[in-house]
Amino acid sequence: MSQVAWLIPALPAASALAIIFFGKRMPKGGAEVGILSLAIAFVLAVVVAIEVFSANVAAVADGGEAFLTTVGVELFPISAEAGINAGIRIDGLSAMMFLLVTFVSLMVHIYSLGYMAGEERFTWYFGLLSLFTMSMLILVVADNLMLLLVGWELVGVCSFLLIGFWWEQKSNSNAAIKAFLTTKSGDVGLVVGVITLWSVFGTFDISQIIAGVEAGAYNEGLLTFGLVALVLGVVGKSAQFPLHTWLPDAMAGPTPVSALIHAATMVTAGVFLIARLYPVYSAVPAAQATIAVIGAITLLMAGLLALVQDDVKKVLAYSTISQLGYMVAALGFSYTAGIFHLFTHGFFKALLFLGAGSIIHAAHSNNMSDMGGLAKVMPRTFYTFLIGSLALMAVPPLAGFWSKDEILVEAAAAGAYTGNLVLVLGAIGGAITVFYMTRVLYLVFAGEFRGYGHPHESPQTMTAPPVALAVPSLFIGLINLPLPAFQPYAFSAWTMFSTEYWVTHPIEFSPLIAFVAVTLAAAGFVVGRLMYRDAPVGDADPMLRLGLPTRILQEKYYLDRLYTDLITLTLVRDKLGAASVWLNDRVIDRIVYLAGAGTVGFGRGLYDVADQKGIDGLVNGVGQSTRWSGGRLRLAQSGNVQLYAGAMLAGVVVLAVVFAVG
Amino acid sequence: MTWEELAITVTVFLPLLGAAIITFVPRRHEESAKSIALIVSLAAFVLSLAILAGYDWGARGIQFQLNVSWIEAAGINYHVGIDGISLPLFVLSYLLTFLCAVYSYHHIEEPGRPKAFLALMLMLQTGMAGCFIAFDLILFFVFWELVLVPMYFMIGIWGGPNRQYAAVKFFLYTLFGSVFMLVAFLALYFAAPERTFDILALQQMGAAGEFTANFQRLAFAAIFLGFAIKVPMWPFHTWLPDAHTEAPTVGSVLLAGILLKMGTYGFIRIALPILPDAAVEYAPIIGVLAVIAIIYGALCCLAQTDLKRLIAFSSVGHMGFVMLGIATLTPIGINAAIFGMVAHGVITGMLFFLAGSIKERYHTREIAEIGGGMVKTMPKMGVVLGLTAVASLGLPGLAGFWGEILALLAAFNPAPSLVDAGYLTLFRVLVVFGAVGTVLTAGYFLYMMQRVLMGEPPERWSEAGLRDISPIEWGAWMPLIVLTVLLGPAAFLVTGMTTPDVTTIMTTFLGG
Amino acid sequence: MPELLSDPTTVDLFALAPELSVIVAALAILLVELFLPAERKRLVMLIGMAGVLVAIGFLIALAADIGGGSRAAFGNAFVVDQYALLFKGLFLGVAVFVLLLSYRYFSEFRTYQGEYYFLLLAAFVGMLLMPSARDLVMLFIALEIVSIPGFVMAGLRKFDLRSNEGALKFFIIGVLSVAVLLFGMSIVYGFTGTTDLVGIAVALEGAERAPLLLAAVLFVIVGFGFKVSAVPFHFWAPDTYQGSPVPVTAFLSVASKAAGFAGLLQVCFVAFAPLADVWAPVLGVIAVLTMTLGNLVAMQQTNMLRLLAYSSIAHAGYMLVPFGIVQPGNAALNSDAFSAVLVYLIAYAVMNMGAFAAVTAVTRAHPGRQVADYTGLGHRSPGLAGAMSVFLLSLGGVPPLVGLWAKFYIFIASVEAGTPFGLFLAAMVVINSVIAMFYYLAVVRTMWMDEPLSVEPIRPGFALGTAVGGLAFLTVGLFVAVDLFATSANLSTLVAGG
Amino acid sequence: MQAAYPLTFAALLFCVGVYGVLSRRHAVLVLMSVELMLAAVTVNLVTFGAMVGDALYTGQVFALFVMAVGAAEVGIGLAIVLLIYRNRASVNIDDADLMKY
Repeated sequence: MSQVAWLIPALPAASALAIIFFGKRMPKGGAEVGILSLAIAFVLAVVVAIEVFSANVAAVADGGEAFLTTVGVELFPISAEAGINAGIRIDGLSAMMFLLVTFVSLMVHIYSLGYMAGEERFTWYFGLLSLFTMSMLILVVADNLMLLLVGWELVGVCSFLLIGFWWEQKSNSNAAIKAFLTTKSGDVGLVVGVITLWSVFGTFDISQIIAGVEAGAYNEGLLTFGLVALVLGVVGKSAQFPLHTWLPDAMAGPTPVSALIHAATMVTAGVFLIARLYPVYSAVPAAQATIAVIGAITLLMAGLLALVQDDVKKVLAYSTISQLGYMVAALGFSYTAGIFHLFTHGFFKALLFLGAGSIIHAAHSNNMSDMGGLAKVMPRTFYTFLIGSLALMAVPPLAGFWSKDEILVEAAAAGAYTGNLVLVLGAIGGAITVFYMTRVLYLVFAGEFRGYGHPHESPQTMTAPPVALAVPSLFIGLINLPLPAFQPYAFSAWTMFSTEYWVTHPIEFSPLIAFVAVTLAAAGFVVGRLMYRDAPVGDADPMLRLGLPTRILQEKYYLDRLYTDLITLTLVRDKLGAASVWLNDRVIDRIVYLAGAGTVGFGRGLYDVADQKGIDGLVNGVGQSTRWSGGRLRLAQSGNVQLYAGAMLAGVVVLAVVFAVG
Repeated sequence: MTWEELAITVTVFLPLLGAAIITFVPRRHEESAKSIALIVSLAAFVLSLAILAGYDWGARGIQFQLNVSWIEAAGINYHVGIDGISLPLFVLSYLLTFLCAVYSYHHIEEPGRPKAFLALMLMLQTGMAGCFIAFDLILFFVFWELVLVPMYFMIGIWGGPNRQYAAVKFFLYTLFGSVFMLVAFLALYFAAPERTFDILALQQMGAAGEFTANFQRLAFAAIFLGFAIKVPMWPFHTWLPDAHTEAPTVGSVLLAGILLKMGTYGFIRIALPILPDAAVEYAPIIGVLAVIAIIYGALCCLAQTDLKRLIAFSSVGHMGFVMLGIATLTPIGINAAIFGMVAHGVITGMLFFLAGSIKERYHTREIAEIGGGMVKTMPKMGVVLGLTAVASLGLPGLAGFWGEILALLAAFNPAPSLVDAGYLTLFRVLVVFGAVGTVLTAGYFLYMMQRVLMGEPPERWSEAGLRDISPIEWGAWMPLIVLTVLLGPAAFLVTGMTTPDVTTIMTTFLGG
Repeated sequence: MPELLSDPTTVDLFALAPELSVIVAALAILLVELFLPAERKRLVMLIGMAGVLVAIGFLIALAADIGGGSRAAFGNAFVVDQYALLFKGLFLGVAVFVLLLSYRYFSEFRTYQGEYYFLLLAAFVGMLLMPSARDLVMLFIALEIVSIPGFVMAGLRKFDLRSNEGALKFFIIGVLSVAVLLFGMSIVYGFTGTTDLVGIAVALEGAERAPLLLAAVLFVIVGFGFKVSAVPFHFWAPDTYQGSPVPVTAFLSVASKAAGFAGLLQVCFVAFAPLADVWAPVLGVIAVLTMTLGNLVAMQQTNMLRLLAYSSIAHAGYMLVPFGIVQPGNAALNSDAFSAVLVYLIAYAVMNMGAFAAVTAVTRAHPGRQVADYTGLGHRSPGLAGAMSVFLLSLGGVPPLVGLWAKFYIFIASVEAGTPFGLFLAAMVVINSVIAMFYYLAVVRTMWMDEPLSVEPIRPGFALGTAVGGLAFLTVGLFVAVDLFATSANLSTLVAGG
Repeated sequence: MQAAYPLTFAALLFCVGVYGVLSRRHAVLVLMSVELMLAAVTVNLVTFGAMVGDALYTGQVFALFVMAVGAAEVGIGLAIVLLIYRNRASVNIDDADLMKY
């Protein structure tokens, strides 16, 4: 089956084309095509996953090689030796991503049926969703970095279009541009990194790069540079510190989009990239340390930011950044921990976003200060949202607990300063997570409704997908139970990239860490409940009354202002751009103009001075001297012929002298 | 004379013949000039496709060759032929001219007069195509200059309010460069052990090291000036924004689509292979200038308020990537450059078509006047503009991407001779700046899209009943739109053709 | 030196046939004109045309006859060889076009038609003699036969003060330069004891270089410098061009100048060849001054004829460049330089004649002769404006028009010289070509890009239209055959024939 | 040797002619000055003819031609001067400055 896995991205590609070109004429505006293709793709993904996972389990059992299938063709040559290939790489990681992407995408498609109903550009929306899914799947399936880069950029542009979906409002298009440019800035690193890896290994092919690393024949300095450059791309795409600022703004897009792109899939592309190249990264400790530190900073910083948000989607956005920080940090020392958290988080964060969408749909506002008491009117939304929240809070035995616990265990095992940093910050971050989710739960669902109108439960299409997502949110953590007996049949075995790695990096359980984490989480909950039991909003909100810390957090550490105002606006658009134009018009052009004008002026001058005054004057002089000697002379201004004659003879005399001497 | 020998001559001079025929159209039937131009350009395009079909892709060296003596006393030959490097540009020039002929059914700028306009356009076609098939320096020069006059008139008569200034600037700038180029050609002629203007013969002498280092330096400088002005490379670019802004739509399309490529093509065909040692010396300078152009062009774009001028400045940046590819002196770089040229021709040609149609409808090029919301007032036009803009900013999967990324890739790994000369670090730094340039490029295009496409349209436009893309426009644009999308995944259409000959031409540099 | 003593009274009527047929036509015009009624007088042009065509017929016959050799008359003073034939062909071709230009102009002018055509043909007789003249006396006579009718023709618009004035200036400068030329010739004769050009060369070879002799050589060159309007002997040209009837201006700037170059070629490349190291640099410097001044001043002109006058001064500068690179004894180089002048002369004749033909047509509607009169000509008469653009662009050197190829030969020759001075000259030609584009382009721009003054088209009429069209065709198409001119008459034939 | 005297005389004559051409305002006087220059040439030619002594008497023949042509020239010149006199009632050469620059 894995031979035809290219069908998985091909299906949404076909549906994207079908929707964009023919969607308007379809009864459901093209949505049915998208849902159908995604459903088939999901089935295919399940089939592929079963094949790959079972093969890997078998490999663990008999010590064989991890499952890997690559199918590729050369797209075009770029020199006599090298070429650009298109190929698919099917292994545990891509099978896992298939499952996640197709499932969440399918859910979001269905959910959007209700959420986007009546929307003017309904068809366009579904076309973009399919296009995005295709791009994401290309990124996942790519067997070489160039193709991965293609998918990477394509998801970026889809994200741009979806964030700016309601482009009538300037703020939305601003957010879209910000998202695209920020991630694109990170892509400088990605491009340079990919090129550097090509330079080191002479290929884009991931298998060959890994083989090259294993063979040990590489320029270590260059490789380190390349990998760190790649991290810059990851920082942009996965919204890591300090390029995370675009993600909260990206919430301007429709909420299902946030669920799909800015929670479950696209933002995990960076994490995926590191996981994809994990064997390469593990050969370069410096790069791994960089990853871990960036992830650790991000997880704490973003968690704090979530504390002061009023917009429910922004809370979730910062929470996403924070969780992405966990994943990235985890990949600093453990492959399995990182991608396991990616996997579980995808489900429950998508669930939370869909739930938030449902809430916003009902309350007609994004702000929690306009909500409250929604548990009574929309129970189904409440229970699914609650499940998602508990999973995010890492309440055992829900999904989030197992994956986050794994990260902390691995961090402790890794030790050294990076491991300890991640361990400490991760544990604190866990408490913060619980606190802000408690705040959200109380502000949204408890108490009385503070907004306008009469909120009501969302339609079936919008409640069914959360239910479907709630199931994995509850149980998916169990697939990687850290029991030695279970491990050969668990997630870690399914998705391993090599048997050797699986053997040498067993998944373990630490009761102490689990206890500390749960205790911290409980503390967070208690504090949160104490503060927000009465759903204080606005000025009453204790988190907004902390003075300077609140201010700093509300100003997002002033990073945004730095980027937007200082760099983008002041520096680039107004100053540098203007300076360039100035340079262009005033200096370079002026030089040319002056050269031209100079020639003309020189001509005029020569004409006025040399021809009319100089030659004429010379002529005058010659003429005058002859006239003097004749005794009847005056300064004659007119009298041209004789002056001509005089000039001519003067020329003759001068030349004759030259001749005679020469 | 077989078809093989005559194919190029017939294809190149057919448009000139068409131009001559058009001049004999009586003024009363001036409109029929359009059909003649359409038929002639279509016929020429079909002929160029026939050459494409008859071209042996795998082979190296020139095909469809014809070499007859022309001016014997000076050793000038009528030597024409085609190889993988020129073929894509050759065919592209015919395609664009044909599309321009189609487009002129839709709109010709004031003062109309299709007869003169189309005759000039066809003349231009002969000059452009001729440049790509000439294998004799003087023949090349003649075609090169032949382009100048029709374009001068196109800008000067059918251009915008500031047309005369732009036309003269264009003319004199280019003439200035080309005079130096001619001097260099003559110098090559005299310096060659066996006096000849034949490009292939001179290439062999160049590879054999027949020219002294000092001579190469001087000759390259002169040739560089001629080509760099045409490209245009920073800081010789200032004619371009004016010329583009003022030129009529068809003029802009051909100017951006083909004329600029004549310069870069000249580098690949003439400057590098004939003067390889000087090329190694100049490559870092070219690389630096190219990257300056990338960044600088993008920054200038950010400051533009005029849609057409913005697109014009974007050409500076895009050609910067092309020149960066050339400066690497590697087959990948040259391939990237040629791909970049074709892609830029397709995409920017399309952008200028759009700018022209927008100007025609809004009667302004000022972005602020247009005021946004084009997707609402003219949804199809808006979507096409959006697609073309993202293609231009180098989105993977569309035509603009490969040229940029491969140029960067090549610049990271420049030719061994450059590495030996100690320029590796310089080029790698250039890569980083070039990559930053892609971000800036994305920035100004998105900024443009935001201001033109998005937002609520001003009332006067939403009520003006602006006509969306007309059938003629679809006819003129569809091939370009298809190519914009197709060249992304099907890049082998270009590189498959170019790779063998690029490898041949670069062998001098490959050895170190 | 037996040929020195050859009988100066020998006459070869066949060799003289072209000149004789033109003389006969000229005399016939004078005679017939007396008997024609006023409104039919213009028909005498046809007689002139017939004479010229017959002369062309004889020329072809002569060409067939001599093959690679030559025929001589009056001892060795008059020689017909390939070189002479090429020039004669050029002159007769120019004569055809000047006649075509004159027809309408003078038939509307109404007075002195017979006299005008007589004088014109008489001047052409002098031109036909010029390239055959291989003796100082014969050169002098030929030069005067060209000049004297020119003085009269320049003043033909008797009641126009400008015409009078132009004629006077032309006359005084002309006479003065002839006097200087003669003074030089007399001294050269005194030093060498002969007036035969080859004889002079033989005598100068290895002779002591007395300062007086060198000065005399210069005097002779100056005489021709006046004719070709080289700086600083150019002052008459703009005023005279402006004042004369336009066809006469065309004649002066093309035919008369070409005759001057013919004489200069013979004097420099034959008689004074041994002293080339002395005069070549001086002529080179004069060339640079001439083209630079011509171009820079042309840029300032608002009068079309003055503009063309300065432009033709500049072109004289280009044509003098090959003289500047001549080296004594370097046969190959000298031959290249020689061919370059020939090719340029032919190209110049075609394109400049064309420009004047177009100006003649426009002058009919706008007698003011201002550049402003050409505003929007492209909208009024696209054909005429197109032809004019072709001529101007060709003068500017835009390929593939014939003007470029002419410059190309000069480039090649001066680079070929390989000396720093040669390269300097080449560079100056380059720089000047660019400068020149300014004013040529300005006119072209005015014609096409400005709003026309009136919508009334300008109709040149049949004769003039033929001239304009024919010359435009030649300007565009002649590049196919430039090679022919360069190879058909090279220096060796002149030297051998002399 | 005796040739020096006529030659010096001729040179002086020439210079006088040049001076006259440059300094006289009256057009007829200018024409006469030109004649003086041509006369100088004639003297030169005759002197050299005698000095060289060539069989063809080139110098003398040349002198005759110069005289004849000189006469023709002056005839034309006088005609032009007459023309100007008729049109503006002045024969001052420096009045003729209608066209310049």
